[in-house]
Amino acid sequence: MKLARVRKKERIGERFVLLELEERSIATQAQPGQFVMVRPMGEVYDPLLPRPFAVLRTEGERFTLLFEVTGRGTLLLSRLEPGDTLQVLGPLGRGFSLKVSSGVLIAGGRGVVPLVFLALEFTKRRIPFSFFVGVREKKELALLRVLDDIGEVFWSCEERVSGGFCGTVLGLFERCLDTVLKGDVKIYACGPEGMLRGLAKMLAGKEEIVEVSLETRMGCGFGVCLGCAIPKRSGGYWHVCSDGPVFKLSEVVL
Amino acid sequence: MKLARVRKKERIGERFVLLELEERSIATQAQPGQFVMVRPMGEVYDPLLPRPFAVLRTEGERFTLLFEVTGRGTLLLSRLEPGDTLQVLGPLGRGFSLKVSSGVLIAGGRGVVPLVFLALEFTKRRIPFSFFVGVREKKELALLRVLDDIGEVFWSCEERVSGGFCGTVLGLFERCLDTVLKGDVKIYACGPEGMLRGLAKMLAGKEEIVEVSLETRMGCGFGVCLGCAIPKRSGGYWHVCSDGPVFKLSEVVL
Amino acid sequence: MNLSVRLGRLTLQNPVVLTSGTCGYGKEMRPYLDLDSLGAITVKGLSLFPWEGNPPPRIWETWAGLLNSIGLENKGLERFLEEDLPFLENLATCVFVNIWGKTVGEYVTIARELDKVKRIDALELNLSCPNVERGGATFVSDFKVLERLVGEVRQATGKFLIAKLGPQVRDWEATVTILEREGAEALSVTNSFPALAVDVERMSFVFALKTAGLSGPAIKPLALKMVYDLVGMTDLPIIGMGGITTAEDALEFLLVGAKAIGVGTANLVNPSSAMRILEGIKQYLLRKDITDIGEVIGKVR
Amino acid sequence: MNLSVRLGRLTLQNPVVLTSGTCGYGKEMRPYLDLDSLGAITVKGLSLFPWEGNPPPRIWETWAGLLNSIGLENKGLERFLEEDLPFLENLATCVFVNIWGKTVGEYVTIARELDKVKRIDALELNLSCPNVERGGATFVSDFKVLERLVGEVRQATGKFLIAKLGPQVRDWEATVTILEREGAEALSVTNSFPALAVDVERMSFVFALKTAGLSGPAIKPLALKMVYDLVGMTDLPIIGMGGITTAEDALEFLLVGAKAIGVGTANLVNPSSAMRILEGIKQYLLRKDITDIGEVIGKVR
Ligand SMILES: Cc1cc2nc3c(=O)[nH]c(=O)nc-3n(C[C@H](O)[C@H](O)[C@H](O)COP(=O)(O)OP(=O)(O)OC[C@H]3O[C@@H](n4cnc5c(N)ncnc54)[C@H](O)[C@@H]3O)c2cc1C
Ligand SMILES: Cc1cc2nc3c(=O)[nH]c(=O)nc-3n(C[C@H](O)[C@H](O)[C@H](O)COP(=O)(O)OP(=O)(O)OC[C@H]3O[C@@H](n4cnc5c(N)ncnc54)[C@H](O)[C@@H]3O)c2cc1C
Ligand SMILES: Cc1cc2nc3c(=O)[nH]c(=O)nc-3n(C[C@H](O)[C@H](O)[C@H](O)COP(=O)(O)O)c2cc1C
Ligand SMILES: Cc1cc2nc3c(=O)[nH]c(=O)nc-3n(C[C@H](O)[C@H](O)[C@H](O)COP(=O)(O)O)c2cc1C
Ligand code: FES
Ligand code: FES
Repeated sequence: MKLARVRKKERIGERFVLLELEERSIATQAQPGQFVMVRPMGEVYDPLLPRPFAVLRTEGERFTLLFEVTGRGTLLLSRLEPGDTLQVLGPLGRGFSLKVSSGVLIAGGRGVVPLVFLALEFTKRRIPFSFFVGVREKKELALLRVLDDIGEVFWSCEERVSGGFCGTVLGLFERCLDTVLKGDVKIYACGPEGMLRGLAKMLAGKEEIVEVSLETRMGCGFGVCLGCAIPKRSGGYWHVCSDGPVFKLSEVVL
Repeated sequence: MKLARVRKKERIGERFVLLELEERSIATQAQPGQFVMVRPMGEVYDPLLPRPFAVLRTEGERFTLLFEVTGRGTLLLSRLEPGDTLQVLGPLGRGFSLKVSSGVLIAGGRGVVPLVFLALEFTKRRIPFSFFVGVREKKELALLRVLDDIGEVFWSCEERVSGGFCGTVLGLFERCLDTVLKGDVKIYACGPEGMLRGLAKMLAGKEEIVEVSLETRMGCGFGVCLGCAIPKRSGGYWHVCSDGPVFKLSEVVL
Repeated sequence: MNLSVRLGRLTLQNPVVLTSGTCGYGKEMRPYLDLDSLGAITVKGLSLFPWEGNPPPRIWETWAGLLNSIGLENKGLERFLEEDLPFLENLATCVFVNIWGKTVGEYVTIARELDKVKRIDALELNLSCPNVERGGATFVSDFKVLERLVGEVRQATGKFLIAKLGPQVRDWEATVTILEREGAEALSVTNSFPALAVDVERMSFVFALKTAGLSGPAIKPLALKMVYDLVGMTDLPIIGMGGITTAEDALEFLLVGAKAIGVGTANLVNPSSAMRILEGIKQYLLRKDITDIGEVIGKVR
Repeated sequence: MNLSVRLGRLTLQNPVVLTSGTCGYGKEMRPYLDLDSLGAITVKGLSLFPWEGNPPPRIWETWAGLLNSIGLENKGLERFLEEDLPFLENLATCVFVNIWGKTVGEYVTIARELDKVKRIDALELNLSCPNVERGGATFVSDFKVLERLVGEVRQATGKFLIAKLGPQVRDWEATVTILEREGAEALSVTNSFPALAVDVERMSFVFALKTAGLSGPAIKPLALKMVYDLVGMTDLPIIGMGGITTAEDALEFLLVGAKAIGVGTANLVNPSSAMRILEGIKQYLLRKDITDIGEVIGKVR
């Protein structure tokens, strides 16, 4: 593992933390959709395993993570302050395919992370895209802040709020289906299982042009433990850390 | 356990760290020679057990610890910064007896900690005392800093340095034996086993007037696990956390 | 919300029990938690005569675990009755006394003596200690001896009788059959695991007796399996223990069928652990909208 | 400084071995450590035919431990020879192949096939997996079967033969006697410990098969005792493993008599663990002014 130093820390809403980390090789090599494995402390073996996190963006020798505090590992990470160091491994996994003439990005909650990186890459490459983001609760709207430097974003919230669409991101997306699904377009999605299943239903038949980034529990993150299995359409299992985390919808069973 | 907040942190030399902690009940109740049990993090169970540390001094709602980084627990503690909180239990154990008309304090290395507290108490009570401190290496001389607000201190170092006695603290003490051992005097000592054994030899016959503060591995620190046993002179075992850590030399086998 | 659990003829106000050797004789815990709020307290293993225990070092920390070689030190029956019973008399919670002996005879005698003490709600037999008449093999490792031990203790006392087992048990089915037949009314599982530590710097074993007992968070997944397997073998109520550190740990044991749970090493890590665990169990029941803890017990089989 | 150790007729350049299932087929580790600097690498458990393994979830974290229910997924002999052997051919360190089968016949056939592969230095028999001809009991739990299995594999290959054991062994003395007689040349101890986890929020077992294998730092003091006891029972060289995470852990196993040590879960925690451990062992020898690692092995008995 490599040592990365925390350069910036930001709390986003109540449940999210953004960490800007300095580690050259990851910052310069990471592609949209790839992830890193992170351990808060070297000499401590509880929690034991590193935790997987997608890369939000890179800049020079720095890369940024955005995570939700959901358990002990993320709790410890949320306590790190600028100047602290942590152990990182990566970049890991297979990212999103970038060979398209236009893209549709659909994110649910923290699923926004890898898609922000993708959107920034598309902007660089002048590939047009539309970005849909959905959150459950008002307070998660804080997440939208990381989308500031990304052109227009359509967002939804399941709680009633002004400015955005009230409902799920799929509900929002459905309304624009025909307008966005034209020509050589790819759809990129990341979010809770329920949302991805709904999307799969909605896009039945189009599985070839849909890429989803998936989460599973991971052991190693680099392909040795076979702990991150998910069922293949064709039978048998994929390993999310090495075959993914990005898959064509046609390859997986959600 | 109670939560204490780190108010001040100071590195003393290469191996020592001083933490000023805010926790009212301990600060107001601790007596010289008593100790506290400390855990750096609540939700993490490696390292598992709290670590025992003597109290260096108290002031208002704050008390101070001074520890040597010797392993994983103290390493984690050494990473705490002002504002961080930790778990503390105490004050624990039986401290030094304060009913004397004069005292001689003999400290080796980190053994200085409980004796500093004692010296400050003696000063308050206008009980005259002489303070002998010995360190092995030059770099440990940084420890003398915590003795600044204590009148005169005789110190020794096993490496050659200017200003102090070159040799062990016992060598230094021996030279002053007759001058200091007069009238109703008690001798208080804390330091490495070797030093305490040497002292015991030197003061054979005087065991009744010598109090030593001892270290053992501890489980609970408050008398339930019976893990901190040391042999009694009379056979059987003392429990350092509840019967000590301060014992009359006449009570223990070193 | 009903938190009380029934262990055969004995009812605990809630399933949280302090395990033997990790809560002294009760007194020592008083500053840190309200003993009366717990289901029961099990006092340090008691023998007929005072016992010195093992030479230091007696404890050693391992990864998320604790090795102990206390060697059953205790003050013996007489001083217990004199110095500690009075405090226990005034408790409003159940009092279990963990007992052991070097011979079957010693078990029987101390059981008979404690039978006279009204305040004591149950006797817990530590069956994982060495039998001097059998060259130090544990009492569970010889079925004939086990049978005699439990049978004769049963004759000697009318108290609720708990048998405490550990990894030394080789044939669980057979052992449980004997315990049921000889009149044990509940099982405490598990005692600590025989383990080893070497002091690399000193190039020697850490403990004078070489092996010591492993306890604490590290052993939880092993203890949980032992309890799960055992629940499938017997109708005797089981007090599940081994590494329980959080409310979630405790709930795992209850869900697989333990009727009560023991908090041990966690008391050393933080003396108010047991109350935090009880609090966490209540929170869980509220969150899950469950009104009777009975609905949790054995729900996952 | 001499770091090489002899396991019978096989010599390792140093005692650090990567254990099966935690280092893939070698390739995957290349970015993180120099395989050629280690004593040996043991590839993922291989079977005659491809095997899917268990449904997710396959791993779960416990206190300083890892529960796994991978279910021996592997690509099977044919693809291994085609896809992975070429990389292994170019390694300068020893290559162990861990093999398993659903029947004695499968063990024998894969052993015979691998016997033809010059590059492979040793075969490690995973004896802790279910025997379908015996209703899924592990191969170690039936002496007759064990005898046949090892004996026939011995006939099928001239390779250095390692038997890998775990806590499923009930009678170590008897098991070791059989293994010695049937021609095993070394023992790997220990495999992971059968354990259990419950998902408290979902109120269900974490794993489809309920139980899973516990590994990682948590089990070290238990594994160390197993190895210590075993060293006293046999002259077969032992590769000690179970929770080894630091150089100190590794040295504990060597000091009680293990000839080599296996690094498993630590590879997942940090893929360069094995090199850090090897480095730490060197530091220790320097500090202690020991020129031959042989002086450390078995020094604490
Ligand atoms: C490829 C990938 C990318 C991810 N990217 C992000 C991200 O950008 N931002 C973010 O907030 N989260 C992300 N996650 C989820 C994140 O890894 C988990 O939330 C985190 O591991 C939880 O750890 P914990 O210790 O706080 O929770 P615990 O529940 O205490 O963790 C216990 C164990 O479960 C595992 N675990 C728990 N939940 C998950 C989960 N949903 N996915 C994988 N492992 C889990 C942990 O790794 C650990 O091994 C990603 C997961 C994967 C697989
Ligand atoms: C009553 C008492 C007062 C103490 N006061 C001080 C003090 O003021 N300043 C200071 O620097 N140190 C003090 N010590 C020693 C201090 O507790 C140990 O240095 C510390 O616990 C080491 O923990 P570690 O995790 O860094 O070392 P590790 O070796 O990693 O600790 C592993 C285990 O060994 C125990 N342990 C290791 N060394 C000792 C030791 N010498 N004494 C007791 N337990 C030990 C630890 O508590 C832990 O359980 C005191 C000890 C006792 C018993
Ligand atoms: C320091 C210590 C002392 C113990 N003493 C006893 C004892 O006297 N009698 C007994 O039956 N069990 C004793 N035990 C075992 C515990 O009661 C408990 O069964 C075991 O530690 C597993 O639970 P835990 O992991 O929660 O500690 C002791 C455990 C520890 C750590
Ligand atoms: C994810 C994983 C997969 C494993 N796969 C195998 C295997 O295929 N064959 C085998 O004999 N042991 C297997 N093991 C057991 C390890 O090789 C090792 O014996 C055990 O984990 C104890 O060592 P450790 O605590 O250092 O991991 C596996 C362990 C883990 C964690
Ligand atoms: S996480 Fe280990 S193989 Fe994917
Ligand atoms: S440390 Fe537990 S009794 Fe002293």
